[in-house]
Amino acid sequence: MSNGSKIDILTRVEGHGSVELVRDGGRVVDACLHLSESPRLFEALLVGRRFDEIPDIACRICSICSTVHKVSALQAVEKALAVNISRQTGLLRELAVQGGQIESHALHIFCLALPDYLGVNGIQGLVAHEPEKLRMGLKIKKLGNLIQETIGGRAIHPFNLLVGGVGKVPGADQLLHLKDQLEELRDEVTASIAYVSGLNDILPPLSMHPACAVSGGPPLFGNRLVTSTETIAVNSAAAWLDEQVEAHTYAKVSRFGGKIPFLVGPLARLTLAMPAAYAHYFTDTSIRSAMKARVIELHLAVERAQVLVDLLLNDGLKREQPVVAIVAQGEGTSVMEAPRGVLLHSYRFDDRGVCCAADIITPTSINQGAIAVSLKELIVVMDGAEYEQIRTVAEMLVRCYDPCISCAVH
Amino acid sequence: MKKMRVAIAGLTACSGCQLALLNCEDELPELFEKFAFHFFPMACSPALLEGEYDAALVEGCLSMPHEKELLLELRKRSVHLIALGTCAVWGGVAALRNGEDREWLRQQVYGHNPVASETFEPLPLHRVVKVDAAVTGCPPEKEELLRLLAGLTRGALPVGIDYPVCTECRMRENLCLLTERDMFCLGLLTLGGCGARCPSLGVPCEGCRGPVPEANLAEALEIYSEKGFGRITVLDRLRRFCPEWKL
Amino acid sequence: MAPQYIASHNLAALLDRLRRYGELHGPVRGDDEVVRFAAIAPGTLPDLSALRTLLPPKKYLLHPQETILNYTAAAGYQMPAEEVRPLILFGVHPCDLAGINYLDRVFLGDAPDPLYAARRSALTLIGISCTPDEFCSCHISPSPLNALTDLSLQSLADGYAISSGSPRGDELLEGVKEILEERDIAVPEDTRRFFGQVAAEPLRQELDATLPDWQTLADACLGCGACSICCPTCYCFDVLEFGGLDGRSAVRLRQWDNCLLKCHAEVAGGMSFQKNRAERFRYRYRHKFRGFGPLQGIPSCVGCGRCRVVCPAGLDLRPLAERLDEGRHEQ
Amino acid sequence: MNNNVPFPAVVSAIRPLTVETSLITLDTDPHHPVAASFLPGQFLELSLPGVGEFPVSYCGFPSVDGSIELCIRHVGHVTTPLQTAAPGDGVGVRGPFGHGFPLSAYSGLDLLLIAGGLGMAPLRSLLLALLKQRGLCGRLTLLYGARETGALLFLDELLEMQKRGVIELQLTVDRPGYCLNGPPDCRVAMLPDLMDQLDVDPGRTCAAICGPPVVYPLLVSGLRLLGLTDNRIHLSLERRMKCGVGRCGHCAVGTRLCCADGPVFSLAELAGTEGAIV
Ligand SMILES: Cc1cc2nc3c(=O)[nH]c(=O)nc-3n(C[C@H](O)[C@H](O)[C@H](O)COP(=O)(O)OP(=O)(O)OC[C@H]3O[C@@H](n4cnc5c(N)ncnc54)[C@H](O)[C@@H]3O)c2cc1C
Ligand code: SF4
Ligand code: SF4
Ligand code: SF4
Repeated sequence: MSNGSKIDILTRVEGHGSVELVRDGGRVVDACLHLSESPRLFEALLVGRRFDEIPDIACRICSICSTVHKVSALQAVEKALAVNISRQTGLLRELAVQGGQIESHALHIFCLALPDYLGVNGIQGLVAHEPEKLRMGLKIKKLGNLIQETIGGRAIHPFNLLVGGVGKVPGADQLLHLKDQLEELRDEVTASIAYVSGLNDILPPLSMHPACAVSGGPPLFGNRLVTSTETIAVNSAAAWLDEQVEAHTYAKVSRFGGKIPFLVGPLARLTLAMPAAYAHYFTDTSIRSAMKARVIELHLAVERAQVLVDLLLNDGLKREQPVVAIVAQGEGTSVMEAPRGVLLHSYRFDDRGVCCAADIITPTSINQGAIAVSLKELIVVMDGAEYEQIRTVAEMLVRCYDPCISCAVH
Repeated sequence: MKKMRVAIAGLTACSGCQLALLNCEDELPELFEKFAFHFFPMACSPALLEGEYDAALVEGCLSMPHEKELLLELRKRSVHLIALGTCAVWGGVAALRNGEDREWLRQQVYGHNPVASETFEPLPLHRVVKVDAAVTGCPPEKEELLRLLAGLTRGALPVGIDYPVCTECRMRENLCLLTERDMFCLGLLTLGGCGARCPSLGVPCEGCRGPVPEANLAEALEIYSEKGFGRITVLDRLRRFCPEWKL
Repeated sequence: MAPQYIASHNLAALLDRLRRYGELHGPVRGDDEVVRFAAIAPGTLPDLSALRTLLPPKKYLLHPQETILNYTAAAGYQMPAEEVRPLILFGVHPCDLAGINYLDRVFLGDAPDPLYAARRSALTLIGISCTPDEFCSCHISPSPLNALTDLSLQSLADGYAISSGSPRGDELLEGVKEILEERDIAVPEDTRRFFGQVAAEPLRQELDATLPDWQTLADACLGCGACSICCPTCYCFDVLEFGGLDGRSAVRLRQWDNCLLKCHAEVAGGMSFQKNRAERFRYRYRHKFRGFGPLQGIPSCVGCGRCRVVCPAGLDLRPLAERLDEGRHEQ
Repeated sequence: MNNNVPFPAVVSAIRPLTVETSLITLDTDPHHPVAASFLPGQFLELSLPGVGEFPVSYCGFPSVDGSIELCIRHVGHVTTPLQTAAPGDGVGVRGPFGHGFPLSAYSGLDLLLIAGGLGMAPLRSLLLALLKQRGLCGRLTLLYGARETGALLFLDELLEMQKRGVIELQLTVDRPGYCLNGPPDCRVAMLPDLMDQLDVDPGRTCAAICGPPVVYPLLVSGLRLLGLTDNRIHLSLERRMKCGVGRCGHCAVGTRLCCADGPVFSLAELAGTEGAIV
């Protein structure tokens, strides 16, 4: 076999990327990750736009995470302009974000990743071999979308979430419908924890990366980053994440102390704050356990959504006009948890409320360093295995990180 | 019946149009039974461009040389090439600052490191290949995608829409946000088909479906300016989704 | 029969009794201040102060979009089995009643449209008098259209004169008689007087294409269609068919269309018989004020004023109509 | 008869006539008026399930066996998928609609038929009808023009009629095209030019025209020059149609409706109607 490398397009991930396996004779000696998404230059696009346009544009970074991008951007804008939202708006947003979490995790688990565990080639394989599991997954996914749509007006690029509030407050009947749907699917979601954690793992355990997550607010929300050793306040988060441009990737790179790649996302969130009830599912917390973390988070999200719906219903839904922002110079940063991990939006506005600087840091760009390291380790662990086998496992490994490359290269 | 061979590809975009299809949860199993998605990297492995396609659905605009190659390849192999979503049809959000120095924009993000220096000003698909049909929207409506696919199985392409968002907004008997509330609603100039999604919830149309045919920009500008929105503001807004709006 | 009287404070009781005859709808003011024909919730009163609803009652007879046929490979095309329930429209103004009369002439003509016919026969109309505002033109020119009702209410100082206009109305009156009073009342001249009158002279058929007005109107028109959507007598429709994914089923829809849209007269290949908006405006004018086919010569503008109210550009065909009608003698 | 619901019919044959035109034969209930009782110039609404419906002229003659001939140009949303229809495919038909050519008015007179392009379809129906009742009128002359020789429809049939001496035929094309064995005596000229060399007796001649709208003004002035009066000139108009029964509001010609009052009008009826002949 010739020397050289072969690039395979990554499939069943969001966005465009590839894994390059470098061969020397018959052996695979190296593996590299390429994020080949076309940059849209969002940070540059946003400059010059009025504050109320920022969330509408920024959510177009990514469809799967559009709700959380929108909410992040709203939070950053509101911070910059000192807008205080009502409790109802906060709860509604939180519910929408949980809806996004449910949709994204269900999509990943039941449509994109499950085929790896069942040895089929994608949704078409599931339709042929596991139609019932697929249908169940789709039901859960649909629920996530229903939540996002109920609050945001649309499952993708929700438009009903505005600076200072929401356009139309959903009706009690709509929330009661959500309540029923959540109740109806709760058992299935619980059952899927057992199903997913019982799936046969093909991946070897690999070294763990230091974890980082948002903390200090309701689930997925907060005002600081935490690692096992540090706490970073939101205003220093961007500096701490210290994104660097590197020649080999369109996505900027963050490393611990400039050197060590780290992990964000479901597994990082759970390792940093493991609910005791779920601890027994984790025999190891290397990246191959990410599927389990995701299904557990799916469960947590459904539970949290139920709580939120009840809170809203108990409070009684009120017609509210969005809080009017007073245009002023200002700067605001928001950190929160997207399905794939830490998401930061930061904006500066001039005295006309026009954006003069934007910074967006996304989970997959943070994770790309960890993915690259894991890939290299995998090659060592699997040394001697067939090229095809390595290829399959390498792709599966990347999928464990559920990369969202549109976000990473935005 | 023989399955139709369909390719679904994404160029410079957010994957939202593809996700809109994957969001057809109720119909998804049936879709995968009716269609052979031979090239659909987002949902199927492996992603190999092989043989011919009855249709290629392409999301996103073009901003990189490799995308041009992929698009030309898809055009060559497909009976119908369909532009999926606002980016593919009009340019979309990525084309927001078209007309400005691309290299300067790139440097705002990547500094002097020459990363992604091959990027060029985002183009809608029709600027490079012949497009047989278009489904606009950011994202498109699920219903439109399903109708498109159902039509393709019968050899039919979708019938174009020629009315603005206002038409559907009025049919839904909504309060007019522009005339009654002086809000900055772009429904007058924007292609309909979304059922006036946004104004129906009291949120002004942001123009996500691109220009309606025969848009009367001159008169609209008059009306907007009466409401306090100047020409530059209006054009800036319109260009959020379609860079080709001109005075 | 002499008009009967119902006191204002008995209105709620009247509505409750009417509910026994069908679903009761009337003008209702929404949270957003828009007045629409909608179900009158028990215990509430309709908004009788509003001069016009946003959409006219035609929405009940021709839905903005509706399925007219279902197709299955096994059964072919079939009309949808729509269950039409009795509907009572309360508080309909004379212009809207005349509008329904026009639609009746179009859809209940030689070969009645089955959907329309079914809904129409389930519809009970309860009219109410009103006072025109500056947008109305019902009181300006005579119209051969009739403002027919089953029951009609005439506002008086502290109540309404109520009278029947049909056997169904008689039945309703009978059913509510315990809350009616026999009173000797002088009914003020009502605003219906211009309906049901034939113009003395026929209208000139031809429209001068060179009038600058067409271009002036076209230049300001945004093509949004608000005018015809909100018009009580605009009924142009488009027909769309969508196949199911299964390959064996389909639905055929009809949807309100609008002669100011680009496609309205376009034929295959892109050729259009109304190429530009000025020509389309003339088409609209011709339809509104001259009538097509069997309704040629019957102007269908009932003067409700909605098109002027809703047009974002403030366009108005009335002054043109008045000018062109003055020319009728020159024919 | 309920003309709102398409009546089932089956494609029994589909024969390509040119690259973009086919002769489609449908099979339906022989007793249904859509097949049994129509006049040349009338039309029906043809439904392709799951795609849509469109108006199309009858191209044949009423049959006793329930077959309907249609000549269809595959140009748009519904007509294009129809090109790949196969015998046995189910379709729907509604009709007959509109007013056809006034056959009785032709009694005893000479008839001049002028067809442009696809306009041959309804005129073929008229020709077949007139040939069935050969004694009805006198001379039958057909002027027929198409874009190029390859686009001339029903050429074999027409040449055959010419050979049998039942019609006088004059053909023209806009450009010669690539057809090596073009029809004999085919001119390269615009359709109205054929009228230069006509010898007709205006006092006893009626004209029936169907063609693309652009040729109508020239044809009409040509016929008037020949001395024909407006009430003896009949033309079939085309407008966008959605229902066929005078309701959808798309097909008005002046204040008349093309579907219900036409599509065949006499020029006299259209006098002064703006936009009728464009
Ligand atoms: C009285 C009459 C007779 C006709 N006879 C024939 C014939 O014999 N053979 C033939 O090939 N064509 C005929 N046509 C034209 C034919 O109806 C159009 O080519 C056809 O409607 C195109 O439909 P489409 O959906 O494929 O095209 P699209 O361009 O996609 O049209 C969309 C819709 O527009 C309407 N429409 C488009 N073009 C026309 C048109 N020219 N006339 C009326 N409505 C139109 C139809 O409702 C159609 O469904 C006739 C038209 C009329 C009015
Ligand atoms: S709210 Fe917007 S879309 Fe609706 S009618 Fe008014 S301008 Fe048009
Ligand atoms: S209303 Fe406007 S912004 Fe909203 S979905 Fe429709 S076109 Fe897009
Ligand atoms: S409402 Fe006004 S702008 Fe809209 S179509 Fe009618 S005339 Fe034109």
